[in-house]
Amino acid sequence: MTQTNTAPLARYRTMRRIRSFEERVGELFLRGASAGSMLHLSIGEEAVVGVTAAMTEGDSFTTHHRGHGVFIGRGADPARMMAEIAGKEAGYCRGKGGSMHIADRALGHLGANAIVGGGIPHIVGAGLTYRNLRSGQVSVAFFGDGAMQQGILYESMNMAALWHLPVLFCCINNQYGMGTRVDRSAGKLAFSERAEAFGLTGARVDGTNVEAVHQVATALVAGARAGQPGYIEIDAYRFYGHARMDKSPYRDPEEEAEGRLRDPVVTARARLAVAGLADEADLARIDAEAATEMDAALEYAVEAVAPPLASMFEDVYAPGTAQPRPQRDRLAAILSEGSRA
Amino acid sequence: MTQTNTAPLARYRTMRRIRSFEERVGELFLRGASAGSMLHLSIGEEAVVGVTAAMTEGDSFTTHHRGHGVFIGRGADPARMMAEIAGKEAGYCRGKGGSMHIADRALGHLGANAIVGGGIPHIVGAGLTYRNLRSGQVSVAFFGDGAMQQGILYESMNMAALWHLPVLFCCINNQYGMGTRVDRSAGKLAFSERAEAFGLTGARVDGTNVEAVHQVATALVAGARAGQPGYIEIDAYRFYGHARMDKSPYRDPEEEAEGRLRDPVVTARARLAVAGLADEADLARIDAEAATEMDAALEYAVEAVAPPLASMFEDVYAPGTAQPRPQRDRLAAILSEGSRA
Amino acid sequence: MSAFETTYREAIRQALLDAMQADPDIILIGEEVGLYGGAYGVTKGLIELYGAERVIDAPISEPGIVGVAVGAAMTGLRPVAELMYVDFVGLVMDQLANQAAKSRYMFGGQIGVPMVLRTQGGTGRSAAAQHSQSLEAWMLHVPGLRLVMPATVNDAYHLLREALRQPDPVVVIEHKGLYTMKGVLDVDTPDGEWGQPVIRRAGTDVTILSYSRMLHESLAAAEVLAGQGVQADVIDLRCLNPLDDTMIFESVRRTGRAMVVTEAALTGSVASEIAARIGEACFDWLEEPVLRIGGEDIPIPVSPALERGAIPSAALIAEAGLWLVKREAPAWAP
Amino acid sequence: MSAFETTYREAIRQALLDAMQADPDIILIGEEVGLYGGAYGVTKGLIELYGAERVIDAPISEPGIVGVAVGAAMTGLRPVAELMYVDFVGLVMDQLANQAAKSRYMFGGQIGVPMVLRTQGGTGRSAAAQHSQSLEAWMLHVPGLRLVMPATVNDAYHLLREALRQPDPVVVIEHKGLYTMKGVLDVDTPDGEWGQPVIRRAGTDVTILSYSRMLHESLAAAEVLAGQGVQADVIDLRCLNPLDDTMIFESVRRTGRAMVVTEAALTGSVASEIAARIGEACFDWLEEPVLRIGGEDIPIPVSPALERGAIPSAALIAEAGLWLVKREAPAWAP
Ligand SMILES: Cc1ncc(C[n+]2csc(CCOP(=O)(O)OP(=O)(O)O)c2C)c(N)n1
Ligand SMILES: Cc1ncc(C[n+]2csc(CCOP(=O)(O)OP(=O)(O)O)c2C)c(N)n1
Ligand SMILES: [Mg+2]
Ligand SMILES: [Mg+2]
Repeated sequence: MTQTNTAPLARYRTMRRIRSFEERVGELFLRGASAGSMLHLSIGEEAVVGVTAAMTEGDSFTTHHRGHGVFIGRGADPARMMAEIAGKEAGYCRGKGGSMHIADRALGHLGANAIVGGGIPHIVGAGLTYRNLRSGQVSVAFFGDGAMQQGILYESMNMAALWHLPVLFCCINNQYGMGTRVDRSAGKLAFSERAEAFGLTGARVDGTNVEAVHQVATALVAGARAGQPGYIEIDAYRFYGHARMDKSPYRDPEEEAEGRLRDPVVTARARLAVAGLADEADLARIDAEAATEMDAALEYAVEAVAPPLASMFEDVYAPGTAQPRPQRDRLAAILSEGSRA
Repeated sequence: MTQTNTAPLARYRTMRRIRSFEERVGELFLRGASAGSMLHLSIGEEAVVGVTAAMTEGDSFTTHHRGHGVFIGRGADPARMMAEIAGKEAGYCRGKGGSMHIADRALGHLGANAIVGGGIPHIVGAGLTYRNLRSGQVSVAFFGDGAMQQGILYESMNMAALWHLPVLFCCINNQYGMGTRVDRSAGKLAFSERAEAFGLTGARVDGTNVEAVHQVATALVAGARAGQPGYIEIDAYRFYGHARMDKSPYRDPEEEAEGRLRDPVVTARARLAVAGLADEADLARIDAEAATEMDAALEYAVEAVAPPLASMFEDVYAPGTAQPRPQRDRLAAILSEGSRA
Repeated sequence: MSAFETTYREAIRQALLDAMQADPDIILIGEEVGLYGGAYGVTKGLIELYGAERVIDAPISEPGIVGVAVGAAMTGLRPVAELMYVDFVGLVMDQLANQAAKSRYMFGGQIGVPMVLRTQGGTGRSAAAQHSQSLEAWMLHVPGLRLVMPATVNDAYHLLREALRQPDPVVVIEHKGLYTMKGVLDVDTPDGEWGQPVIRRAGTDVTILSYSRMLHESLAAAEVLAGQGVQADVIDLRCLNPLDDTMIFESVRRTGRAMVVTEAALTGSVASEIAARIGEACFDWLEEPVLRIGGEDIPIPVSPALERGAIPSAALIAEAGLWLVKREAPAWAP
Repeated sequence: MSAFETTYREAIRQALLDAMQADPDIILIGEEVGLYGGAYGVTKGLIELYGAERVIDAPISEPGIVGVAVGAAMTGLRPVAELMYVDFVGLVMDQLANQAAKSRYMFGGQIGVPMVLRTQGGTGRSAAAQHSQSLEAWMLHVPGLRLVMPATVNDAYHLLREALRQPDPVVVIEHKGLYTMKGVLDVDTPDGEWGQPVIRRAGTDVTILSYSRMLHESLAAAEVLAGQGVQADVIDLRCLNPLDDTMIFESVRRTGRAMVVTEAALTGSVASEIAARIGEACFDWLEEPVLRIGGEDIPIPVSPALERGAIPSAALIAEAGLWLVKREAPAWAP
């Protein structure tokens, strides 16, 4: 339940934790401990917490490849996340998925997806489940502006509207899909018009204002729960490169500098102080706690052990059903004198 | 060039020819001479002639599976069409494509398609060619209301708008996709809003009024030629079943009877008479000529010979390049004493 | 009473009926599965029985439909998504191979996708290049997916029932040419074990391996061969992914000769996989090369005569078999 | 001067440059091919040279992009569509297999689709299950398509140049692990004939057949084998569809032993097709079974150690080769 006094502070804390987490992911990479370099930081997009906070227990979601922030917003354990990003056995997915494929059934995370748009229809399917079971749950898809040009999004929107499903489409518009600014990828930028044309309730919100996002999201989630699916677009800016190796040479430095001024964490912090909901000491403590928590997550991930080699054959199919046959077993069966005699 | 006096009559003639052609396709099937039963008649959709007449020589197009009428509108030879539908060597595609895959490079027909939505992006590609070559041509995609729920349509619309391509999207909304009425497949029915949201100029026109269709199409084709892609929807009714075997048991007979009153051919005929552009004798002559022409096309197709068996290996790859190896040749090479000695 | 004669189509319908009756979480979703009753009539009447919430007529949005099924499966339903023609699988391979098949793995075992994708393929109706294909090889090559292709009325029922009990995604490919085929359905007794081939005819001279409609061409060929004194062991592969090859190897080691028959374009087909496995595991037992017989490496032409010519017939299988076993060359041999 | 050392990445870029210079109808279309210069830097600088009408940054709309390329190819351009990862091919298989590959056939030879689809695949970057696959087998199984996979710097150039002269659609799959590999590019002299394999190392005891990055593992294995007195004939398959098997058969008939190596999940792979063909055509010459060595039948895990373990290594190939040729079992043998 949203409490006018403490909730904004809680949201700030979550945003700060996301920011700190992402900074540690960068460090993990620099220390050579990440599984690969396909690490997409959500710095600048922390106002998504306005949406995650509008969801309740039992609601589910999918994310795109830049989904760390969303997951933390829904209650993720940063240590297990970081361990997954490091490809370790202790990670959320036993080191099989990594940054782009984190999931957690318990928290309703139906999966981050490395196919742009790939996870979007899954929430429509979840919505179908909730409708059929009359469970009152909502499912939310988080994706980027790039996914606005994937056809499957419109198929998903249409089905959601046609069947009045309890779902919300959340576009985190950070202005870029890799090196392509959104005006170079879309014929028309008023994306919420698209959503409306497909029968959704559409809205676009300033991504520096987590409370505004939260207000709109709360209404849309309620609408979705009542069978009117919605679309919310968070107008943000991608602070850094697309992935860890990208220095965004295709961006105008001036634009970039300006974009980074649109900082949802800094803005929220200032607003809390102005509104008298927290003083500098409170905020500094929150910041420090986040830093400590994420330092620990980083160390946990670095220390954690790699998955055993044989685990690669597990989880292809459910336990107790036919399992993949390791190549060496096959080769041995062919080549060992025994079977060829 | 449209001439106010003779053009409407010419359009009527084309519509009547389409109607007669489709009736003969039905006969071809009943005589057991069609290649299969996947025959989709465009009866009730003849006002599409308003669009085909707005195109000029050199313009290209693709159609869906219900494209006979469109092709006749663009000048097809009905005999070669009918022969193709019968799977004969003399057909447009040497008996390889059939009703759902008719094409004619000479007339700009880039292909009928049996994948709902499959041919739509091809006109965007054609538009890219015309833009790059500054050729002044336009390309038009014809498809049904069913394709409005295929994601590739929106990807295509977006690219067309983004790159200002000379293309037109023409939705022949006959209210049904197989047994599904359009209100059971779309969350919102004002499809031209979708097109507009993607940056196209959109319009919906009464499908019993070929002249109205022609007027709107002429403006949209001109706009497209100037770099503003368009969308036109023809509001029609599918008179008969989805394909030849379908008796539409899922349709309300009353609705069907009413729908068939919305007859574009009958309406056009009456309007011509009322406007004094033709008298009953003229119109009867046109009707009779169409009947005679299509009778001849039917007989031509029935008489035509089947393609030679060996032709199945041709046209997989271009002549002069590596060709598929017939199975018997391979088996013979393996099994004949010679090569195993 | 539990065994009766019916058609392949009705057997599938019965399986859906029985499964939906037993498990309220099963839903059907696909184009025309409801009011229309399915493009080939398989789901006729189900919407009247189970309502529009469980029998869902979907828009023409194949990628979306499969994606919706994935999400529904992840959250507790057991969807049967229908793809009207396997030819459209090119639209959904991402949702099938990257999403449905890999979720359990990527997510470290947390999230399974217990869904079934029903579809049908094959030639026989002059439906041309985009409505006549046999594309099972694409799905054979996807770890995490299961793939079954029933050839008999009884299997049409039981493989689907079993698919609906699996914790992982199963693709069921029916054959459009088999829907009207009659046979005995025994709802209590499957033709064989889930995941295993079945020997449909016992023989000692050559093993013929096939599945789906080609099983029947193979059985017809076996009759012809029997007339010439050649007894063929005819094996129905049924469950293609994962592929259990034990029974295959046993048979070939007995007969010393093998032919693998598929309706699909031969290159890169299921037949190639089977032949390669036999070549590895039965090398010392083989008297002759493992012969593959498949569709020509061409798109399917619409013209009926060409269409028939593009795929294997009982006659061709028998000719090749005689040549293989008795060194009797057919008329078309060089 | 026409031969110089460069990288695989630069060779591809050079091919695009030279081809675009020679043929104004060639356009590039794909995600990030312009300003960004390609996800792997292959198209860097081309938009500056040829402008945004010929180097087209496309929205993230893979099915649409390939469809646009098909239409452009039908009407006179020669598009090079880029799919950033072959893993996304599941989104475009309809446009590729049902449209690009079948148009010439369905339309009776009237309309060809002279387009190239460039993409890259393979493991090596801990990019996980949706960015590490080797999916060439799907395209092997599509009549009407051509498929090439360069393993060397010179082939990276020449196969692409030749693909851009073909009247039919060609898929070119590069390997992400090879972009930084150095080698000699001779722009006047291809490694071999278009459509044919190339013998990369001559030997007499065993034929090792592979392609793309696995060629290099195979060559490394051949070195190890040579140290043990086993001389391997190493063949680079290069052009997989259509597959010309003449040279393959010649080699295996000489050596009497064959191993086919692929990085892809083994079941249903290109290796299975090659093994099946050898089994048919070289039966009387084979001393030992045709051995397939491939990726495990699992999705690719993100963890680096697991990822490496999921695909063949030079060590494994050499071990299998020694076992095959000299009956020397490796340490892991039972
Ligand atoms: C289907 C697909 N196409 C392309 C890619 C490569 N890719 C990964 S992220 C990305 C940009 C996505 O942009 P956006 O959706 O705006 O998300 P952002 O990265 O900005 O958060 C691209 C093109 C992919 N992973 N999947
Ligand atoms: C991708 C794909 N999905 C489904 C089908 C099966 N199918 C053929 S026509 C049709 C209905 C199409 O409806 P619409 O687009 O309105 O065209 P109409 O038949 O009404 O002219 C369907 C579902 C198909 N051919 N292709
Ligand atoms: Mg973005
Ligand atoms: Mg329709």
